[in-house]
Amino acid sequence: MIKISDINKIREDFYLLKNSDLTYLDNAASSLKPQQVIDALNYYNEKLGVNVHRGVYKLSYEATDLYEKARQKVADFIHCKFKEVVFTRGASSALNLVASSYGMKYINEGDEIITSELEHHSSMLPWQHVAKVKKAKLIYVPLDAEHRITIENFKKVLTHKTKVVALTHASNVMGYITPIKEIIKLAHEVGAVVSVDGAQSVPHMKVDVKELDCDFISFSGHKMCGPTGIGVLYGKYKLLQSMDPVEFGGDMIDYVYLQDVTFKDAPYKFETGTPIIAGAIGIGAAIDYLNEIGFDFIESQESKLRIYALTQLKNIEGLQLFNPNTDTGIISFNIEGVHPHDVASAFDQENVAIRAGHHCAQPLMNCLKQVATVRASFYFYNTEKDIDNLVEAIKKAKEFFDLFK
Amino acid sequence: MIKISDINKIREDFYLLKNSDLTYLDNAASSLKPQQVIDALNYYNEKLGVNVHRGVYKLSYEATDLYEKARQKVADFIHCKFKEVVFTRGASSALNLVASSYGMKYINEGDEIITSELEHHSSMLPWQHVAKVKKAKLIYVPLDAEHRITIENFKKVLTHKTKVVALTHASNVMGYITPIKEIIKLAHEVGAVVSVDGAQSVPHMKVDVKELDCDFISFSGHKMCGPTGIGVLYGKYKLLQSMDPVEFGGDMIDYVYLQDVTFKDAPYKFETGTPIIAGAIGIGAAIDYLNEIGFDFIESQESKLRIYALTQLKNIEGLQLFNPNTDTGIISFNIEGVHPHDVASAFDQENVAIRAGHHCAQPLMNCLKQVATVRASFYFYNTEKDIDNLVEAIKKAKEFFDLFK
Amino acid sequence: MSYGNLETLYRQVIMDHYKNPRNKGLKDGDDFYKIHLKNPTCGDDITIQVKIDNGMITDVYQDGTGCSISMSAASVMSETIKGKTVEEAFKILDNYLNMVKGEKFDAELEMGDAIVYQGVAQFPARFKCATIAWKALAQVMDEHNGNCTCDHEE
Amino acid sequence: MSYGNLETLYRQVIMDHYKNPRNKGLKDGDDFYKIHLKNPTCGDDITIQVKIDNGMITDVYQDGTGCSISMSAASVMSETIKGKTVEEAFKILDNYLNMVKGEKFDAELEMGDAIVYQGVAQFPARFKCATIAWKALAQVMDEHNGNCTCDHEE
Ligand SMILES: Cc1ncc(COP(=O)(O)O)c(C=O)c1O
Ligand SMILES: Cc1ncc(COP(=O)(O)O)c(C=O)c1O
Repeated sequence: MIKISDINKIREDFYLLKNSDLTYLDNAASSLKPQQVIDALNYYNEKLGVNVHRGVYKLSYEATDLYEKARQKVADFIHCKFKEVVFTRGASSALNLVASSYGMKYINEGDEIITSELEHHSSMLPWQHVAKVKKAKLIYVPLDAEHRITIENFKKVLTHKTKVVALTHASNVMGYITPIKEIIKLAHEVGAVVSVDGAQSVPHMKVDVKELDCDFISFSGHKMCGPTGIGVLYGKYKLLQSMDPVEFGGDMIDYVYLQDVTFKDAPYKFETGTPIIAGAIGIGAAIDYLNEIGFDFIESQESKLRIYALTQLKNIEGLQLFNPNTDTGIISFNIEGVHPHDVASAFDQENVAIRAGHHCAQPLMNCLKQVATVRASFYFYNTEKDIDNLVEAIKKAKEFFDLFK
Repeated sequence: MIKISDINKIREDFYLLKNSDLTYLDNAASSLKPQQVIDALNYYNEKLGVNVHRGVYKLSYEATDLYEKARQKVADFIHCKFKEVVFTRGASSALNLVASSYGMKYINEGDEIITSELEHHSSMLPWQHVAKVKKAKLIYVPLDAEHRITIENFKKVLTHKTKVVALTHASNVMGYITPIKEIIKLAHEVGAVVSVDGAQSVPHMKVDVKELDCDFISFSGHKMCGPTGIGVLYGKYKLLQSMDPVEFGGDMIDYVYLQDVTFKDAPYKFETGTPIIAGAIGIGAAIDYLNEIGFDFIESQESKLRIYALTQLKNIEGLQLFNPNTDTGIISFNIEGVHPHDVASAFDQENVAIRAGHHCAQPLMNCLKQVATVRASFYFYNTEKDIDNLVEAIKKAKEFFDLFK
Repeated sequence: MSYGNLETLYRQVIMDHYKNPRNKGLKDGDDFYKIHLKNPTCGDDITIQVKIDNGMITDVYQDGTGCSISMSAASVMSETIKGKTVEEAFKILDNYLNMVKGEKFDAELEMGDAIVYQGVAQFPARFKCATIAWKALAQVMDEHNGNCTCDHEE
Repeated sequence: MSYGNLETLYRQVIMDHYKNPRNKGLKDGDDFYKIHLKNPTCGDDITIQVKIDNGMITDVYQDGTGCSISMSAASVMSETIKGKTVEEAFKILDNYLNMVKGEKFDAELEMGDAIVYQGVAQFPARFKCATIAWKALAQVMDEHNGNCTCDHEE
């Protein structure tokens, strides 16, 4: 068991945390990658480097074994079956797969699809497209005064026409946790399937797909200590089996005839061509790493930092805090009269890395009446010192831009 | 300029070639990765590790710069414009993008699509799907007696109904080079667009897309010294601009409204979500590496090995050689009376890594009247010693299985 | 000449079964359970037919194409389990799978020629070849026992 | 307190133009070239209007929303190029782009307040902000010169 006092040992695993004075608070965009993950990638790239699945020689067998063991690690991590794990290029790709395969097959004219203005573009746009093509209705859960998805408001839009519910588990701008378990229960009562965007939840909390009973969940490696270019789609096996592949070619077929073809079972029918071998091994190593840290530590560290940060930020005059009741390590704000882009440059001078922009959530920016916000986001390797640096950077930026008032 | 005598220096760049007695002859499946590429991956993963495009801080800017410089490297490598390079998960994904975006938009009932039985499944199956959905005709160029695509036979199937020609540049089983430049010229005369499968050509010879005048070409990083999980679709810019995206979400949009959206220009509209950052940097480093080796060296080394190998293989009794006139470093054969899978296990005992199977080319297996073949495939780092080891392994396997006759 | 590990895999018994397969060829009649399995990657394609009377496997036939390991294993399997009860066959099956995986297995358990597949443990890439016929048997027996096999784990 | 590099980027002149933009607000009339450019990522959105008489830029207006660098640059650009010939404006434009990229540029060339954007070279992430108005100008002048801009390189 990792103890809070071990934080410095944890930081040793990350090159930049060990060797620079970077205050890294852009974790909702990408997390840093620990040495353990880099070692796993190097092992494959250096000592194996070969293709999988069809090689009879030892190296290829070992690569295949590592690739498929990574799938098992993912399955154990989110508590599903081996064959319910589809490797994709990332969360966006996974979310799109649900829409283009399940959605395009099962959504018909007049059907209703529920999403929200809190979504990342990658969660809602695939369904906007399905709705357009299929002449279905895309319906937005009204957000409450805080811009949260609530069960009450969800009930207002759920009807017997609802076929799909596509909602985020944790908002990448507001840091809110959606009451997704209850929503799933309600959706199932009307026979709708639920596609959960887990990009911001899976890295930060224990997500048990069987307990949630979600139909699909999508997430990315690069936000959970893994590499870029790999993500996961979990789907209930019966649903995956009922769906058609969207890419065709090598590795996903049984028999190919000149004018016809039969496909492998899921998950393989969705993994066309040479797989993302290093990426899968990398996300497997990231899961090993997170398991070693443990979600007890991760959650308590992030909640400690959240409280510490909010207490201070609330007291800074001229700071617009958009989510004072955030549930996670994501905090969105603006400095009055200063454009977020200018804030970001000022922070960069202090080596405080945050993100300024619309965070792929333009509809939410409209709700907040902002063109962009500054977002600071923590992970388990951040410390109170990082928060202090953030607060210092805010104060200094305010002071600096005040000079020109 | 690299000289042939430098081969041992080249082999030092590859961990397995330097540190083991592996005879690696499965390059058509995946090439090994040199230290230079691994270093580039490690640089990003260790020293940066952050997301691109929307970060104002230095690290993110550097990552963005490396990512986009990799695109420029690809553009220079195949001689096209920066914005004509779309990064994909691999060649299969790129080939599918042409079919699902261009094909689904422009193919109509009764149109004809030309492909061949020499194709990799990833080249022909996407079009089989388009043909089915759009009620178009999928037409196969008759192969000649050697199982080659010839201009003469291509002319027999080209009509004014031909809208798309999807052909491989180099066969991954027979090693034949398609006379693609002439085919493209003929196809353009009837107004058809040509999607070239460059997975086996781009790693091995100088491919100049402007000189070929192809409309699309697809290839993978992992077959050209780069990492898995990255590939390239080149498309003429006008065609790319005319096509619709197939995945929707972050990073590929301009403006998002609740019921509508506008997209970025190509290539970005095809790169949804967090890009394959490490993968792109990796393929960029692979291109630097190949440029340093130079295609003069690569082509002369492979042709030397081909001649050396064929001379010996032709003289082994009981060896069925399927492509004695191969144009590249790909040789397909079987040992009479021994199943390819058994051959592969025997070779593996001698540390000779080859591939046994249908090589994702079942239609061609039917043409060859084989369920599977053994395939040996070379790259520039192979040596005559590797060929000797292959020949030895063949002889030994024959001898061994003869014991049971 | 030394062929190394190859000799532990390709035993005379195996190659005999490959050249002279037992119980080869399918029979007519719907009193058989019949399962068809395939591994398109390498072209393995196997059908097995099993008759079960009163919990006793009374008849087995097999047919297909593939490499020496998969074809011989089908032949060996057919001989080994004929005359066994379903329960006994499950025991042999489990023991066989453990053996070829290289895990702990009961070397005392009577399993006929199947014991010579021990060498497969050193050729993990051939595990699928050595087990495809046995996996077909598992499906037959699951079906007989009334367990759904439609959602069978790999 | 030291603000380090920040002071080389945010010069008083720049912030003046940000707070008090020159030539702000669009005019009616179709004797203007008009270009609208945007960077949705950060919300920058700029329209410029340019009147060109006999190869001379006689009038410039600009409007939009964005950060201090992009907004001030639009204002500075409008002042700098008014009264210049298209040829002169192209020279200034090229010089400006070289300067903010951190490449060699002609420090002697008269370019008004635009010279204070030198600090951008140390903030490559802000290059787009500093150039969006100038890129709009480039498109206007290309159009005026009869060069197609529909396929304009980034
Ligand atoms: C909530 C949410 N959903 C989806 C995504 C898309 O993930 P990716 O960019 O890795 O595809 C992100 C991250 O960018 C996100 O924060
Ligand atoms: C000719 C050919 N086309 C396409 C592919 C598909 O490439 P990938 O598996 O990297 O997607 C391959 C390799 O497998 C190939 O050899």
